[in-house]
Parts: sequence; C-alpha cells; structure tokens
Amino acid sequence: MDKSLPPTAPLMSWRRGFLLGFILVTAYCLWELGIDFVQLPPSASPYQSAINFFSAAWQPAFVEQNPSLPDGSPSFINRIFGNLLTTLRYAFIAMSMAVPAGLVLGFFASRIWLDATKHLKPLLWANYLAVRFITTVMRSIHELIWVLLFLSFLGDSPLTACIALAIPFTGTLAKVFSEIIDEQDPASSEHIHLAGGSSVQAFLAARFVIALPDLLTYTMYRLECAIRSSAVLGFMGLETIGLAIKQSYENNYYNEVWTELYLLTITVICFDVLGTLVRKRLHRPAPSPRGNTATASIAELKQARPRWKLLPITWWLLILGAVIAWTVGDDLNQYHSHLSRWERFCSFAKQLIPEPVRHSGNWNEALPWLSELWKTDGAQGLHMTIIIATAALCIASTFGYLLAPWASRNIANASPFGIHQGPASALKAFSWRVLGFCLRSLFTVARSMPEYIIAFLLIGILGAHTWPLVIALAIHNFGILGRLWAEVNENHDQAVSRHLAARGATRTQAYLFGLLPTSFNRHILFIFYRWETCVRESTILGMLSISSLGYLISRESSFLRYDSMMYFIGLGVLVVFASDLISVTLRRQSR
Amino acid sequence: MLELDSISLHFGQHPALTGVGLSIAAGEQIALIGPSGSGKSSLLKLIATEYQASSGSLSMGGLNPDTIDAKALKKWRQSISYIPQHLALIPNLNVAQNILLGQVGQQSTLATLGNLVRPNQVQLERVHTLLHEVGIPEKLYHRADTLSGGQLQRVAIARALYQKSSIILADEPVSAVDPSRAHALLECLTQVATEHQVTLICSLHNLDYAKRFFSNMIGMREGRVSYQGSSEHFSIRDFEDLYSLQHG
Amino acid sequence: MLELDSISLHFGQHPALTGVGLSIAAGEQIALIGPSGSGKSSLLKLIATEYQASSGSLSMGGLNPDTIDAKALKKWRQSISYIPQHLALIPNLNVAQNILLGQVGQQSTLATLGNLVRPNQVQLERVHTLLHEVGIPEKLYHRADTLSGGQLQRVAIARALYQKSSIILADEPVSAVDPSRAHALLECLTQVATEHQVTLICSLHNLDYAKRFFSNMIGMREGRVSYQGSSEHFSIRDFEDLYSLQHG
Amino acid sequence: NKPAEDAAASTSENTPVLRFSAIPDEDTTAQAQRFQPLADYLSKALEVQVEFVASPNYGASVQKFSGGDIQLAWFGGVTGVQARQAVDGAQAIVAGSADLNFKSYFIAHNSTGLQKSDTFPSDISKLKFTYGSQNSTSGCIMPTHFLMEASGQSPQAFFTQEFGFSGSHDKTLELVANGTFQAGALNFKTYEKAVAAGKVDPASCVVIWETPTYADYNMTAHPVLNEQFGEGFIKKLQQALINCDDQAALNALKRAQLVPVENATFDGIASVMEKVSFK
Ligand SMILES: Nc1ncnc2c1ncn2[C@@H]1O[C@H](COP(=O)(O)OP(=O)(O)OP(=O)(O)O)[C@@H](O)[C@H]1O
Ligand SMILES: Nc1ncnc2c1ncn2[C@@H]1O[C@H](COP(=O)(O)OP(=O)(O)OP(=O)(O)O)[C@@H](O)[C@H]1O
Ligand SMILES: [Mg+2]
Ligand SMILES: [Mg+2]
Repeated sequence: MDKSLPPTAPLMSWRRGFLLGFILVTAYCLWELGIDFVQLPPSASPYQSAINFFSAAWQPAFVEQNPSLPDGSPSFINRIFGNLLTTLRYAFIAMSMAVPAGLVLGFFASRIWLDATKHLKPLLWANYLAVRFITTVMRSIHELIWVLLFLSFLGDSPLTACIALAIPFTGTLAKVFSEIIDEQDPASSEHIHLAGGSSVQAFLAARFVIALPDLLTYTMYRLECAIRSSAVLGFMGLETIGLAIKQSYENNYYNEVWTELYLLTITVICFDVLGTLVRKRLHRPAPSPRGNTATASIAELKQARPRWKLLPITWWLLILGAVIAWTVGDDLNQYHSHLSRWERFCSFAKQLIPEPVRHSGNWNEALPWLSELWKTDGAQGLHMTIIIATAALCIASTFGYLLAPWASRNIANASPFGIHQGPASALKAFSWRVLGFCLRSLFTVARSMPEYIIAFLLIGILGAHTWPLVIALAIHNFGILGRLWAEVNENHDQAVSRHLAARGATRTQAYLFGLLPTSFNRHILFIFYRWETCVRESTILGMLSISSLGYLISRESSFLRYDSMMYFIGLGVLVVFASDLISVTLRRQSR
Repeated sequence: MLELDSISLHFGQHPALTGVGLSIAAGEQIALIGPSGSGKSSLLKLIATEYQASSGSLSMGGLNPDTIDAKALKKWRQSISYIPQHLALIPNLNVAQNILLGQVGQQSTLATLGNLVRPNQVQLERVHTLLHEVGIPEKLYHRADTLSGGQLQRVAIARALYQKSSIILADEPVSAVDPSRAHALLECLTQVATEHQVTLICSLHNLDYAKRFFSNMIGMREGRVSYQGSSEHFSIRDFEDLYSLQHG
Repeated sequence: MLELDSISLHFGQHPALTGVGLSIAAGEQIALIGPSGSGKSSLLKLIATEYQASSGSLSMGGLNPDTIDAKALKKWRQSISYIPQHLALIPNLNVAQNILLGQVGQQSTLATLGNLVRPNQVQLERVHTLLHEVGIPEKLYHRADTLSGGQLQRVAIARALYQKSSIILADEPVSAVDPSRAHALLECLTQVATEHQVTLICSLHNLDYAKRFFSNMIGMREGRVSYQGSSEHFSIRDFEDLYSLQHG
Repeated sequence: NKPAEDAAASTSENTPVLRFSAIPDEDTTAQAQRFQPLADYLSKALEVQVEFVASPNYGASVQKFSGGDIQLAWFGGVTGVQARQAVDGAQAIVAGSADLNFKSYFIAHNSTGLQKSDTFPSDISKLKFTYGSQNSTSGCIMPTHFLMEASGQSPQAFFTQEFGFSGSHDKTLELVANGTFQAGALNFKTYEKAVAAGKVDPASCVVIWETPTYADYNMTAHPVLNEQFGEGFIKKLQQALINCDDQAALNALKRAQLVPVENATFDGIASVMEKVSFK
C-alpha cells in the first residue's frame, strides 16, 4: 500500500492571488500618495472646523438660521419636513423606474445565459457584452452629469431629475443583481434545465427564488441611496433634504445641518429596520399551515396555505408608496420652454461635437484634439483617479472587512449562528447586541454623512492635499461596504458555521472557516462595485486642483466646454468597464 | 431504446467513465450498482444530459443529444425525470412548489410562475396524492429546509414522478429512508414504471433492494461496466469482483 | 455517561422529540434506528449541542451543556465529534483542508489559518492515513465539490476521526457507500471506539449493519424512544412496531 | 357652456408664465421662501403670472436659461456672460448699484506675515491658496484674471502647491481664518460682513490686496419674453425692477436699489473669460 503523500497542493489559488494582489495594490497606492498624512501650514488650528461643526451636534436648529428671510415664511421645521417628503417622493419615483429596469437588464447581464444553448453562443456573448457595456455607461456617469445632459433636452421638470437619478441606479442594480444571481448555487437551476425547462424558467423558478433575500437586501439599500443622492434633484429646483444639507453647510449653518442629518439618518434607519424585518421573514420557515394537511380535502388544503402578514403588507405599502409618489402632488412632467425638446437636443448635441470639428466640420480634426486632451490632462487625470479610488477602497475594505462580521446579527449575538454558548448572562447577551448595534450605527453614520462634509473637515485637520479626499471617500465607502457585507453574512447558508461552532470553534473561527470560504465571491463582488462608485464619486474631488477626472469634469462643465467634459467622462466609462471585466473574470475563477 | 457507445468522460485527466457501452430497451428496469466513486452518478448525469461525453456517443430512439437542435433537446429532457443524488431542491420554497417544478419543462414560463404563486386545484390534488404515496402529506406547505434527510429525498422522488416522463433516472433514491419506506418507494417506482412502460435506471448501494425490485443489474467499477446481467445470476464471486476494496 | 431526561424539542408547534429519556454509558456503542422523520437527526443534533431542548435536560458526567459556562461548554463540544447527515463540508476547500478543520475547536484561530494555508507534515500525514482508512487517499488535494456522494461522506467521517474525541455521533454515515465500503467504515468506527473507549452513537437505516456492528439499539418513532435494548433481541414484531408505515 | 369651458382650459394651458431663478450671494438656503416677495411684486407690477424656480448653482441656472425653462435670472458676472452667449438676444437689464463696482479681496492668515499692499501680492505663490467655487466671478474668475495679468502665468504655473476650491465664499474665509489654507480670494462683501458681525478678526485674517473694481451680478432677460408677453415687455420688466420700492422684494436680492445695465456693461468680464484658463 502506497502511504507516501501525494505532491503538495499548489500554493497559489485565485483566492490567494486576489488577496496578494490586494495587498500589492494597497502598497502601491500608499507609495504613490506618500505617507505624510498631515501637511498643514504652520500655525494652522486644525481642529477648529471640526469643533465648530461637531459642537453644533448638541444643538440642532429648530428655526431658520438664515437671517434674510421675509417675515411670515413657513417655519424651518415645516420646510425641512417638506424637503424630506419631496425627497421620499422622488426617491420612490426613481426607484420604481430603476428596479424593474435593473431587473430586466440584470437578467440579460447575467453570465448564466452564456452556457444556455450551444448554437446561440455568439449571439449570447454579443448580448452579454453589449448589456454589460450599456449598464457600465449608465452607472459610470454621475447623477449630476446625467441631470446636466437631461436638463438640456428634457427641460427642468421633476421627471427629468427622476430619470437622471434612475439611470445610474438602473446600471448599478443591473450589475449587482446579475452578479448576485451568478453567485447562487447552480444545482437547482441545473436540475430544472434537465427537466426540460428553459433557461428563463430555470432562472425564475430556482436562481431568482434562492437569491431573493440578497436581491431584496440590495434593493432596500439602493432605496436608501436614492434618498441620500437626492441633492441632485436640486438641479431641477426641487428643494430636497440633500440640497438643504448642502446649502446649510455652505452657509455655515451647522445647527441646521445637524437637524437635517438627524432627520436623514432616522429615515434611513427606518428603511433599514423594515428591510431587516423582511429578511428575517424570508429566512425563517413559514408559519405552520393551519389544520392537518394529511387528511384535509383539497379545498381545505388551499385554505390551509400558510400566510405571512408582514410580507404582503410591506409589498403593498411599497407599491402604494410608489403609486402615490407618481400621482399625488405637483405635476411630474412639466414643460415650460418655448423650444421643442428636439430643438434643445440638437443644440446641446452640437456642443458635444469636438470643438475643431464643430467649426470646420471636418472629423479628421477630432484625432489631434483627442490626443492633445490626453496629453495635457487626460492621462494624468486618469492615473490620479485610479490611485485615489483604489487607495480609498483598499482602506475602506480593510476596515470594513474587519468590522463587518461583528455587525452581522447572526454573529454579534450571544449565540453566534444560533449555537448557544453557555448560559448567557444577560449582560453578555446585551453587550453583544450593543456591539452589533453600535457597529451598524457606525456604518449608518459613516454613509449618511455626505462625503464633501467629511472631506472638508479632514482638509481642516490634515491640510489641503490628496489624503483627506482619499480618507473621506474611504469613510463613506466603509459605511456602505460594512453594511452590505454584514448582510451577506446574514443571508448566507449557515450550516457549516453552525457545525463548526457546535464543535467548539469560536465565533471568529466559525465565521472565518465556515462562512467566509463560500461567501468570498459575494464579498469581492461588492469591492468592485464600490471601486466603480469611487471612480464616479471623484467629482467631489473637484475641491482641490488635483487633476483627477472629477476635477477635470467639473472644470470643463463650469466653463461650458461640454465636448471635453464628455471626453473625460468617456475615460471614466472605460476604466469602469475594465474593472467590470476584471471582476467578472476573478469571480468566475475563484469559485 | 437508449444506446451508449464506448462513452468516456474525463474531468481534467481524471477518467470518471471509460469506454462504457450499453443498450437499454424501452420499459426496462435496471439497477445500477458498484462501489462508491465508480461512476454511477456520472453515468446518470450523462444520460440526463447534465454532462457531455468526452468521447463516444449517446442516443435514444436514434437521436443524439449532442447533435440535435435545441427544440429536440428540450423534448429529450422533458422525457427524462432525474432524481440527483444531491436532490437539487430549492430550500426556500415549500414542498408543493418544489414538486410542481417537476413539470417546468412542459409549461410556459408564465404558467410556472403562476403555479408557484397560486397552484390550481387539480395540480395541488396531484401533488397531494404523490405526497401521500411517499408518506409525507402533512409536509405539503413546509419549507424544504425544515425537512429531515429522508423526507427531502421523498420530495425529490415525488417531483420526478410529477414530471410524467418515459425514462426515470434515480440516483440512490432511497439511501436516506428506513427499510419499510424504502420498500414502499421502490415498489411505487417500479409499479409506475411497469404501468406506464417507463424505463427505470436506479443506482443502488443496497443489493437486497437491487435484487428484489430489479431483474437486471449493471455493475460499474472504476468507470467501466464490469457486470451486466440478471440479478438472479449475480453471484458471490461477482460481488467480490465488483466490490473488493482497492485501498485501506 | 450521557444522560437525557424527558427531553422534548419543538419547532413552532411541531414536536420533533417528545419526552426522550436515555442513559448511555461511556464507551457504549449504540445504533439509532427508526423511520424517516422520527427524530434521529434531531436527537443527535441535540447531543451535539446544535439544538437546545425545549424542555427536559441533557447531561454528561453530571454537566449540563445548558447551564455550564462557556469554557466548560467548549470542552464538552471538543469532546464530541459529529458527522451531520448533510455533512457540512466546505465545497470550495480541498479534502485535506476540510479534514483539518475537524480540530478547529482545539486550535487557536491563527493556527487553523496557518493549517489551511500550509499544513505541517505531521498533520498532513495523519490526514493522509485517515484518508487511506476511508479509501480515498488519492483525493487529498481535490476540492470537495468534485467528489462523489460516497466520497464526500467519507471525508466527513475522516474529519470526525481527526478530531480525536470521546464521543462520536454519526448520522447515517454510510448511507451513500457500497456494502463493502460500509462494512470497512463501520468496522473502522467501532474499532476506534473500542480502542479509545469512545462512546459511539450511530444512526442507521440499514438494520443489517446495525445488528452486525452494534450490540445495542435505540429505536425511535414519532419523536419518542420506542425500542431500547440489545440488537439480538430485536424481533420481527419490534421491527413492525417501529417501522409500520403511517401513511400511504 | 361647453365652448366657454374649453376656452378657459385652453387659456389656462397657454397662459405664459414668467419663470425666474435667482441665487443670493449669501444666505443661500430656503430660496423659495426668500424670493416669493419678488415674484409677488413682479406679478403685481406686470400683471402676468410669475413663478420662482430654485437652482442650486449658477451652472444649473445657465442651463435652464439657455433651454428656455426660465426667462429671467439673476446671474453672477461670469455666468451672466455665459448665458447671454448661449442665447442670442438675451439682455442684461438691471444690477444692484454696488454690483457695477464690485471687487474681490485677497486675504492671508497673519502667520504668513503678509501686509496689505497696493500691488498684486506675488508672495502668495508659495502659499496654500484657495478659491471659492469654480464658476464664481468674484471668488475665482476675476482673482485669476488679476493674477494672470500680474504674473503672466496660469494659476497652475504660478502656485507652487496645489490650490483649492472651497466651494463658497464663507468656506474660503473659514479655511483661511483657521489656517488650513494660508491665503485665498473672495467676494469683498462676505468679508466685510463677517468682520462686522465679529466672526472674523481682521488682524488674524488680513486683507492683503483689493482687486480693481469690475461689474458683477445682474439680472438677465430672455428674448422670448417679448414674444410671449408682447413686444416691449422686457422694457416694461426693466422699468418695473428699476422702479421697485417694495422693500420685501428688494430684500430678497439684498440690494437697496436696482439700476439699468446693458450687455456692454459686462464686456470687460467677457474678455477676461476668454483669457482666463486653468490649464
Ligand atoms: N466535477 C468533477 N470533477 C472532478 N472529478 C469528478 C467530478 N465529478 C465526479 N468526479 C470523480 O469521478 C469519479 C466518479 O464519480 P461519481 O459521482 O460518478 O461516482 P459514484 O459512482 O456516483 O459514487 P457514489 O456511489 O459515491 O456516489 C469520482 O472519483 C469523482 O471524484
Ligand atoms: N428546522 C426544522 N424546522 C421545522 N421542523 C423540523 C426542523 N428540523 C426537523 N424538523 C422536523 O422534525 C422531524 C424530525 O426530523 P429529523 O431530521 O430528526 O428526522 P430523522 O429521524 O433524522 O429522519 P431521516 O431518517 O429522514 O433523516 C421531521 O418531521 C422534520 O420535518
Ligand atoms: Mg453517486
Ligand atoms: Mg436524519
């Protein structure tokens, strides 16, 4: 009998490769940015801005701080609640467009079709790449830019703003939906195939059903994002809570800012709680059917079907909310201009033509124009954007990854994974709950605090250079990744973790070895998704003249040079598309 | 008529099946036996068209699933029920919904969705009857992930029967149930097969069951067919040839 | 000494166990039998402390896992190996890594992590020996999701043995392997148990195995212990009492 | 009475509405409340329906103006020029009397040791410097213009460190006052007001240079107004604004009085904009 050991297992796997790559990339970014975090001029008082800002936290305003308002205008509280309602209304409208569209596009952007039928392969590949590219374009352009483009040919009706919000959201939903669907265990859908079911049936009846908790979690999170992104709607003259925060902040009305932030955070938490309840329901077995189904007649059987009250109530409420949002209140599709939409579109489109071509009508002149832009600003902007986005993401994901398990309700709990750990003293049980709650609140606060405020405060503390911007992006993304990861942990199959925990593994071990190996792919899915958003969010980097794409885009748009603005946007789209392909490949390989 | 002609199946360099040639008449009922890892599941998956042979060819009624068009392939698949060893049930659907999905191949997408949301009377009654047959009528509306090992297996059997096909491939369908229940289930399967002229290929580790319920047996070892013949003639010698341990 | 005192376990209103009282001496080897859905797995999960009893109490050497402190509980858990019916293996780790995780309760997190990345020679050799014993030494570095049903089951057995415990709970550990292999595996399990004075509780559907390898049996039906005694005295009458079908 | 109803419906549909937008140069929150009195005044004076449209920044106003979504807007010097370049025939009609002699301050933190001078303070080239928002006339474009005139270099070449865009005049002042940036440029009014209110100590946040004066804020009208409300309407509008003595309406703009201007008033800025560049 041969007892010698077989040759050793290969040391590198895709998963380890990814981790190694991650470390290398982080190191490179740190090296590029340099590690002198503080670059303040002498005699700066670094904490002054932060103290001013945070000391107002205890005194949220209840009256307008603006001294120039006429007598008899509505009270501050009225205005803010009005703003919140407006925000909710338009967030619902935007989401009610984005979710169906995202589902349909996500359906087509999924890899699962590629294996469907042999002779359709080229067609399916073409469809796959095309849909992925379209969704990339949709989401790699910031809402603010979409609003700018749409304003130019749809007019300043609220509907325009909602569409502008819905488009990048659709792109993101499509990407994340498709990838969540790809990450599900294929056994059940494969079985449906083998029973002769079509790919669509296999998708709807198996994959979709299994993925439902994840899809829901993500949709609820997106609704929250829609509420937070509402400042964009201000472009159309809608005074939303996001715009209120921005303006109060710019005027140094910090007490107002805090009232608005509190209101926003509470709203976000409400949706969070609703999402949690729904997910709890989806994970828990249905209530027992009434009566004995063994002996019942069929009519009784139908009666005996178990019913959940919470789920239908939630669905109907959300649908009702969307219907009300569409129908009640100001007219959505107002149009006031004397120009027809087509005329506006043409005149705006003309401005997108490269300048030399616009004057000479000769497209040969586009090429030197392009290469000139690339040489003067493009190359450096692209480089800087990638460095900033990557550095921010590496920091965010390192901290997020360390903390996310302790924010997951199934782990931060006296009985991790439902495996009891001795008679839990009330104090211990309570402490775990508090820890989980605090971390989740930390995530909520980190992502509800607008990035530009964080960046501004950090510039005060660290000085005006790249790091404050990187850290601001990192803090914001930390809050988002932490939440998304914690929920992946909650939604994941717990069987192996339960087994390990019941064999004496600690909480950490049960997580690391039971849950992490199989959920790894779903974790990195969100890293790439956030990286893309970092590239997009670099518009906030316009605060400093560091030549990132964000700075270039905002510079060109404020000088109304839409042709070169589109050029820099295009560069961003390409980066995001590349990252999308990397993400798809990596996840496929590290199954 | 199911024909396998010197079929091989490789995973990387690892051969799971080597030169398998078989011909199985319509309506035949065969037990598939052999040591663990000998390729029984691989063979069944191949017939179920989950895997494609690395070489050799498979055909049924003259049609080869590797060459026919999508429509014919769909037909082929509809005509085969398959109970996989890992069951492939959907944990967060209830038992009734899981069983209703047995007919997904025969239905339009819309009808499938409708069934999942609100099954009609007739279908529900059939599902319930099947559940009675496999002995868990009380689990009709329970979620699949709350069932015991043997109960899950029975849901998978019910789903296969619900499909109404001309071939049933069953991969260890009774490994997780007790002897009485196993007898009842195998009786049910063979009876359905006899009544409706269904070809039944059933992999089994329990030789008693194989001998009792099946007149013919195919024995596999290391990816090859090493015994083929009637159950009665399966001797101790044959047993040893087939099962003698390779390691340990 | 393992003591169960009128234990009940409910899922919602559904009772999975009702008034189970048992006392099992250290080193005893017992087969757990009973119809599918009778509560065998639930009972084993309860002893493995994966579930907590709704009422009644469980104790070992006078210690009750529900009342002892976390440290003692960890000890208790380390002293029990458990082969769950659904195996709980990690599909995208290889066989060696899965087996090494058997000792996760005895190790620090860092040590476990190190083991997964680069196991040391001694451990690897033990894993390899265990794999020899269960008959799949060649699968050492194969990913768990490329294994056959029976091979997976054997990995779970090897993992339980790797843990070195004083109680082994095995839930249908040989349901997916062929008769020769099942014999070899049960022999191995009982031999380890005898050699190291390990208590072995093994749920089995195959009564031949139960009778052959275990001198004592516990029969469950509808969540209650309905037979308890030596295997020899298990009569046809007892069989019928235990297994007669309730439905269908 | 069916036709009558139809007529009513069609008139209500076709009745043109004068939509205007304005962003105050300070206290920018609650715009709708703030500008309601001005809308009311215009509506009464001109006997047309007037509606205020909020905008978060001048860029959005320019976009809406050029698309015809609004027909009247209060712009900064630069954005006014942009708007009039985008719409043929658009006319600057009124401005505040002080807006014609507007100026920016260059300020510095006292730790830099810089003192008020009469010439452009070239020493700031080595300092951390911040502008306000990117298309602000007094917070960015005009200071850059004077900087380029004095140094002959673009800001990128002139400053040895990266410079910032604080986003608003208030923020520029705050950042320089607490030393995060060592110098900055802003609207003189914001500075004066903060000093008067005691929010900033003029000794620690020193004005080191006052720019020459230039024309800044103005109200610009879209030519379509004459088509929609009848020939001569823009003239009427200009007159209504100049004659405005409704204190509440004037308060909205924080101007004591409005004076007539024409496009040529802003030729200076237009030529500056062609030269200023951040490349
Ligand atoms: N996807 C795969 N990749 C690599 N090897 C595989 C794969 N599937 C099966 N194998 C190998 O092929 C061989 C045959 O597997 P198969 O599942 O057909 O065995 P089996 O006869 O069904 O065994 P059991 O009775 O244990 O279920 C095994 O050695 C298995 O490890
Ligand atoms: N999580 C759960 N929620 C609700 N019911 C459950 C749950 N787990 C088990 N049950 C029910 O409890 C009963 C006993 O289940 P158990 O798994 O113990 O049976 P078993 O004896 O192991 O059966 P088998 O031999 O089929 O594995 C079954 O009717 C099962 O449906
Ligand atoms: Mg198998
Ligand atoms: Mg069981």
